Amino acid sequence: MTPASSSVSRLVPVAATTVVFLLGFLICALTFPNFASLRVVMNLLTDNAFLGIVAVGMTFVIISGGIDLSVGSVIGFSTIFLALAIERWGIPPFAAFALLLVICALFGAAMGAAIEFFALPPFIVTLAGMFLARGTAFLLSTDSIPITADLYGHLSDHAIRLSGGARLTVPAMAMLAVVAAGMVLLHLTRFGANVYALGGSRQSAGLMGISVGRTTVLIYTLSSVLAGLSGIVFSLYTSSGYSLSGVGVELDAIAAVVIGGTLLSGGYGFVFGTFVGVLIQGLIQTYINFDGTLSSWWAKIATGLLLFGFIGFQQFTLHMARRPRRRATTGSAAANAAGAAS
Amino acid sequence: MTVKLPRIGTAQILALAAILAINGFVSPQFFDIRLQDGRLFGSLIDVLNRGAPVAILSLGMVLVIAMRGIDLSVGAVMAICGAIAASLADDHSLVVTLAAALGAGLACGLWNGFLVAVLGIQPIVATLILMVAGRGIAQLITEGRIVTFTDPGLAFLGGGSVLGVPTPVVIALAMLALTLIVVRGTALGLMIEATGGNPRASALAGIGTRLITLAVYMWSGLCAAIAGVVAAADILGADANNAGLWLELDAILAVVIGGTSLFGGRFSVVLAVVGALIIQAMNTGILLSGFPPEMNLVVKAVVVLVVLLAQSPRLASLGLIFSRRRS
Amino acid sequence: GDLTIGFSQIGSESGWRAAETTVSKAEAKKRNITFKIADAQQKQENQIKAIRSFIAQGVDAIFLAPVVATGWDAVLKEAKEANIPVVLLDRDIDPSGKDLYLTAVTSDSVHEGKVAGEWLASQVGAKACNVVELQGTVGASVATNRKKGFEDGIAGHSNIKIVRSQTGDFTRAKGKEVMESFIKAEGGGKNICAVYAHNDDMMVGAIQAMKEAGLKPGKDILTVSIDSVPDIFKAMAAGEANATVELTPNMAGPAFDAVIAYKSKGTVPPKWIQTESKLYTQADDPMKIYESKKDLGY
Amino acid sequence: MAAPHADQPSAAAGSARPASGAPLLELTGFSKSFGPFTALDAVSLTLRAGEIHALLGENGAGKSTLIKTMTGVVQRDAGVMRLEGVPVMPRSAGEATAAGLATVYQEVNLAPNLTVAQNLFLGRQPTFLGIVREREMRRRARAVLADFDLDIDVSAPLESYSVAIRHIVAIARAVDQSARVLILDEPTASLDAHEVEVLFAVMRKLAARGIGIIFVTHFLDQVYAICDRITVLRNGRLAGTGTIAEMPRMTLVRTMLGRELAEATAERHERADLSAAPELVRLEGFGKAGYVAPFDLTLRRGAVVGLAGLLGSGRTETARLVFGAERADSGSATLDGRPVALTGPREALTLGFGYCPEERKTEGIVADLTVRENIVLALQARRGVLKPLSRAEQDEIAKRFIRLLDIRPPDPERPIGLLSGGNQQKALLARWLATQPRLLILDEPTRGIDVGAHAEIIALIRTLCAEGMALLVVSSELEEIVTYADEVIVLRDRAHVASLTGAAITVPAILAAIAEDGEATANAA
Ligand SMILES: Nc1ncnc2c1ncn2[C@@H]1O[C@H](COP(=O)(O)OP(=O)(O)OP(=O)(O)O)[C@@H](O)[C@H]1O
Ligand SMILES: Nc1ncnc2c1ncn2[C@@H]1O[C@H](COP(=O)(O)OP(=O)(O)OP(=O)(O)O)[C@@H](O)[C@H]1O
Ligand SMILES: [Mg+2]
Ligand SMILES: [Mg+2]
Repeated sequence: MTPASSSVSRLVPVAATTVVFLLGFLICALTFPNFASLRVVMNLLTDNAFLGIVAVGMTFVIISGGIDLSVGSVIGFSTIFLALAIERWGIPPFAAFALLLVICALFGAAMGAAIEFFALPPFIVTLAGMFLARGTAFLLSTDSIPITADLYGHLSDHAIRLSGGARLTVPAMAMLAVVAAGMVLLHLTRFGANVYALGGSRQSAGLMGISVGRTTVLIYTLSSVLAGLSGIVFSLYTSSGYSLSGVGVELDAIAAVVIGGTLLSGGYGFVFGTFVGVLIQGLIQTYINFDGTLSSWWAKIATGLLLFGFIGFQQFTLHMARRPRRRATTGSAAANAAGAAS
Repeated sequence: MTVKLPRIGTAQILALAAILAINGFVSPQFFDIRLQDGRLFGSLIDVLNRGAPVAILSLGMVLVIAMRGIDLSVGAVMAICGAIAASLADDHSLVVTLAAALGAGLACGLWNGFLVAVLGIQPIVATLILMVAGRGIAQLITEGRIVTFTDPGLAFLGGGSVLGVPTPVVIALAMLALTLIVVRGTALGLMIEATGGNPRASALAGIGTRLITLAVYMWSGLCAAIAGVVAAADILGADANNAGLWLELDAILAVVIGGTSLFGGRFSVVLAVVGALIIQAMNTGILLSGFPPEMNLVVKAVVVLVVLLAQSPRLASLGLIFSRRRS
Repeated sequence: GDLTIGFSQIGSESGWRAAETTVSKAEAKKRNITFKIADAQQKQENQIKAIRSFIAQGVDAIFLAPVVATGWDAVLKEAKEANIPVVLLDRDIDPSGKDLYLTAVTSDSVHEGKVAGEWLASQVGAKACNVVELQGTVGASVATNRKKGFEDGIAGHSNIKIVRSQTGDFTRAKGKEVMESFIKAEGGGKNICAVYAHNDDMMVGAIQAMKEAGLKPGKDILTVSIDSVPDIFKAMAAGEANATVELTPNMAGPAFDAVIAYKSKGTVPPKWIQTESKLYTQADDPMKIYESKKDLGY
Repeated sequence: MAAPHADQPSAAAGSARPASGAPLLELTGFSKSFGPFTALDAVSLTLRAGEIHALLGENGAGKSTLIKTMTGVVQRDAGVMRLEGVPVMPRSAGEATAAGLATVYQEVNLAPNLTVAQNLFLGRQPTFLGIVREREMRRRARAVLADFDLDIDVSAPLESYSVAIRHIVAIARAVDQSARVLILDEPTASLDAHEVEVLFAVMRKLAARGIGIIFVTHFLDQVYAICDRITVLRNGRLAGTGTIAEMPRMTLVRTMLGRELAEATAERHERADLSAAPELVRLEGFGKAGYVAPFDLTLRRGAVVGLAGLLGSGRTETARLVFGAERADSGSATLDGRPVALTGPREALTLGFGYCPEERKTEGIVADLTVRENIVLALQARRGVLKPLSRAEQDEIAKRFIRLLDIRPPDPERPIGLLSGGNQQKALLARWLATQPRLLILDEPTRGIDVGAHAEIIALIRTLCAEGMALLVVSSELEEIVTYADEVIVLRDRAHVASLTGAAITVPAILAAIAEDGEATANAA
């Protein structure tokens, strides 16, 4: 692997994922009438907005070599907290949002601190966080509570209407904004570089003078804040709060991140890849919904097979993408030799 | 084969003892044991009996994790194998039933191992595929219903007892012994620890890392199959929708509480089982306590954190400093 | 006619749910309807996604078995804008969405709990009775309602007390495990007079736990549960269970009829088509009911 | 690796620099124990401004530990450090850098997944409104590396470069932090002669600016080439300190070892008569597209073949192909005249091959496992899973090799990651010797190994050779290769370009072969 091509090669997984997504979309469009419409594309954005937002946070966590299992529960906690705060305690929506994000930030910081200062594995700390957030949500209320505040009505009506009944909704816009901001933060700032460095090797990062503790705390804070934001979006999406919302979202988010080409062992990955990973998952579900003939179990099996298909194809693309490059180096070596001989 | 329990396992064993003591406190009859229809009966036995499936799962999971892998599919594999066992039990001999169920577990493990070792897919996603699809397969077998059986042979595996000890406990102990023999009686343990610790170095040292990866996932599949059969035998039916649901998290938690790092390397089979018992002792304690169920998860979170903090090397060294200061 | 109807089903978490799906499919076939089922795996977001893709596909009607009561306004509004009638099956939604759906074919889960409670009250008379309760999944609206209904049913009978209540997650295995510890916590089961379970599956597990503890369910300890799945009738036939409240799996039948009438003749159905919550006891020839139910896909 | 020291400037070069008398950095009473083991015992050191100060000692003497306790990476038990008279006590690498102590640790500590430029400026990237100015950073990175004669793509990830380049980047990073004290822990271990020269030039420049430099190395030539003063550690204690004039070579070695060095190193051994030596392995047209051009290679019992060349010339690649760690896509191999397929390490192991890789940390040790387990690993792999070595056998093997190679501390149950770098290297050598290989492939076997051990390893190579083992050795130390090789193959640009045998094996001849330009070789071929 020559250095010049390896800087390009880092983009290969993302490119592979994108190609896979486009191919998948094409296949769906050929299979079902009504599929290739702006409406379906916009639905894909709106319906997966909350997942996209948490997945961006998860990307940071995973690149730093960690994992955050608590995000699904944090979404559940957020929606019920907002419902209670707005409906029962009479807090104005924006104040409730702010308060929620502060709580989430503290929660994430606490998890990050536990991971760093007690040298505990992130998997377990965030698993405890998962229990804690969901448990607290139950304690707040086990009912599902509608949110009737005007703001919610406004926001859900406030969509950019496109042709064919398609709408670019507020959740979709929020996700696109988070993805863009995540790309800037991860790829263009010092903090982002530190996240990668931590994923490369915590020990080295420490020896290079990075404050490992501070960065870890910040990463988990970011993840929890984004999970809180995702909770806000979820509550907008459903105009209600429910302690059981967001169950299992952490696994979907992790899968999206990994499908997007991020290495679970840390150090490598892109926010954009995660975004495509989220779309791929959405596409699989849309496919199954459009088909509509699959029984509950066949739907699960099909999800698994499609997941395998995507990942297998991605692996294959990666493999193929690496091969021609070797030939290219040989080619240039031969050219050099020829040049030298003449 | 030496089992070095003291020193390394102190934190875990103390944690287990503490939780049992708390259980005894919230429920005074906790330590009562009597014989009921030739079977030991009591809350302490419940902890062992109910903890058996997760303990068996953790025997496979601990090896997978020691190899730097993870197996999210064990819950779904439990469901598949339970479904197979329950649907065959009444029309076939126990041997055929078990062979089919365990064979299916091995096949699932082989699939996972193939994805990880041959295709090079990251373990968490590779096994996520079977986690999602596997439950579907199990439901396909049962068509979504709870398939019941009456075969006394299979029922014995869940509700029977050997010398008064419930069969699931006996099976778990036998599997523990078998795992110890396989892992510590051969060089497999060393090779797993080496591969998990540094896969590249181990491959260069001539260890067949690919084959071992396959074997370890198959072992995990086998353990999941046994756990699935035990779970089905326990309720005399296969509940494909719920059998083993989220148990993969419990199994991973048990392994980590048992001191094995998720980054691979050193592992302890015995302590993973202790971890499973810690989790079950906590669950049973919650049930006995009479707290409203809304509290369950909060209590669980607190206990998990306390157990982990007790193990944290950082806290231990802090404790050392304090004790030094005092002296 | 050549109707296409999309059904957003909650999932396949229990035998009852599987039966509902099977029966719905059979009912659709009877009426020659193209029936598309999307399984949401217990997640509201998946149900919303499914409804949106039904709208995008332009189906003629949408059936929705809502996993939770709230949060449907936006997506139902979209359906309304697209002129697609929505029928709720099995569970109702929050009142604010009343004008967003055509009709709801549901049972009343508070009522179910109440029927169970009243049956127990009639059985024990003035005798003191300690009840242990196996709740459904924490937070599930059915669990909350069945708990509330039961409490209503025994209200005014101060001799009946719920002494322990834990969640058994609607599953057999958890029902068994929870019952095991209830037995131990309540003096080996001597202090328990009755078990109330939010569904039959948990009760089947609890019955096993009682038997293994050397107790006689149905005699030493009364049982009452909800759903009426086939296996509980088997237990009733064996004298190990006392009562169950039926929740019919055929919600789709009346719904199809309502949609067909609406589409062809413009008949607007009533807002609520309530299904019956019938109580069955050992006196109802349980074996016969078992036979009639066992092939419905439970 | 070091060019012949006759070519080096004389010792006077160092003392000619202005070294002011006032101490810049003063360490007193540094102590550190790991459990019962005392790694440092009341060590003191004085560094003057503008001085290059050698910190020397055997493997495991405590050099790296001293450095880590200075910078706060490892908490010291006792000791005071004064920088220009002011006590400083950094608690982390970051604080140390802020206080003015820039350090390159022994195991290159960079983020391999980041680009070269990011590595150089991590934590201090040029930013505009919080956004890293990528182009500016690359420009500066190129400028910084230009000082080191390195012209590479700074936007490529660091891991795509060889160990040597990584090391240079680490040094450049430290140097660029404009510290007052620069600490370099074995920076030259993986550099070739040219790069060492470049590094020395930079060090001299910095010293002239008044920066104090602490320099750890096992190459005594380098000490006399560039250093002003020396501090020697032995078993965690201060064994001596003085100017280079006060410590001539023999005194220095005696101080380090605490005994006389058996003077085996310098002499050449009789070269085997290659044609008489029985052939073990013959490779024909062996190669892999884009990796190493096809080559022929014959390895004979009792003969050492050395591979020489610049960094990146394809020596490691050749070694990996022979072992099967990388699969050849052309050519054939025979062992004892019979055709064999070199398809992977496992096959190589069964054929009786052994391979000590160059990258100790990532490809060699399993850090969590004990020294014993690391030593028996390859032997156990060859026996197979079902035939475990009993604990007694393992203990015996471990003890034998710990004694034979003088691995320190001689505790087989210590996790190997806690050993000093040189001792890890010895344990790896033991891993392969335990398998009694017929062909042993060593990639940089003496890297990071102290003088005493160095001599021992070379002696060992000769013994193995005399016992009939075939050896293929990659080494950057030409002088060393000359002492034991029976044939030297020179590589350039991933192709074998020359082969020297018999009397032709001399350092100048090898250098000439390495330096020959492409045209000359083309003509020769
Ligand atoms: N974290 C640790 N725990 C226990 N022992 C340690 C630890 N770190 C170092 N040691 C021990 O301290 C001693 C000194 O090690 P150090 O790395 O300082 O040696 P060194 O002089 O740098 O050797 P080398 O030339 O081989 O790099 C060694 O015996 C090593 O095993
Ligand atoms: N000067 C250089 N410029 C750019 N890339 C280089 C340079 N030197 C080495 N490399 C890269 O480093 C990689 C690793 O080289 P490698 O270390 O395997 O070679 P080698 O011949 O074994 O040298 P050594 O053993 O001395 O390090 C090669 O892929 C090569 O592309
Ligand atoms: Mg050192
Ligand atoms: Mg090399």
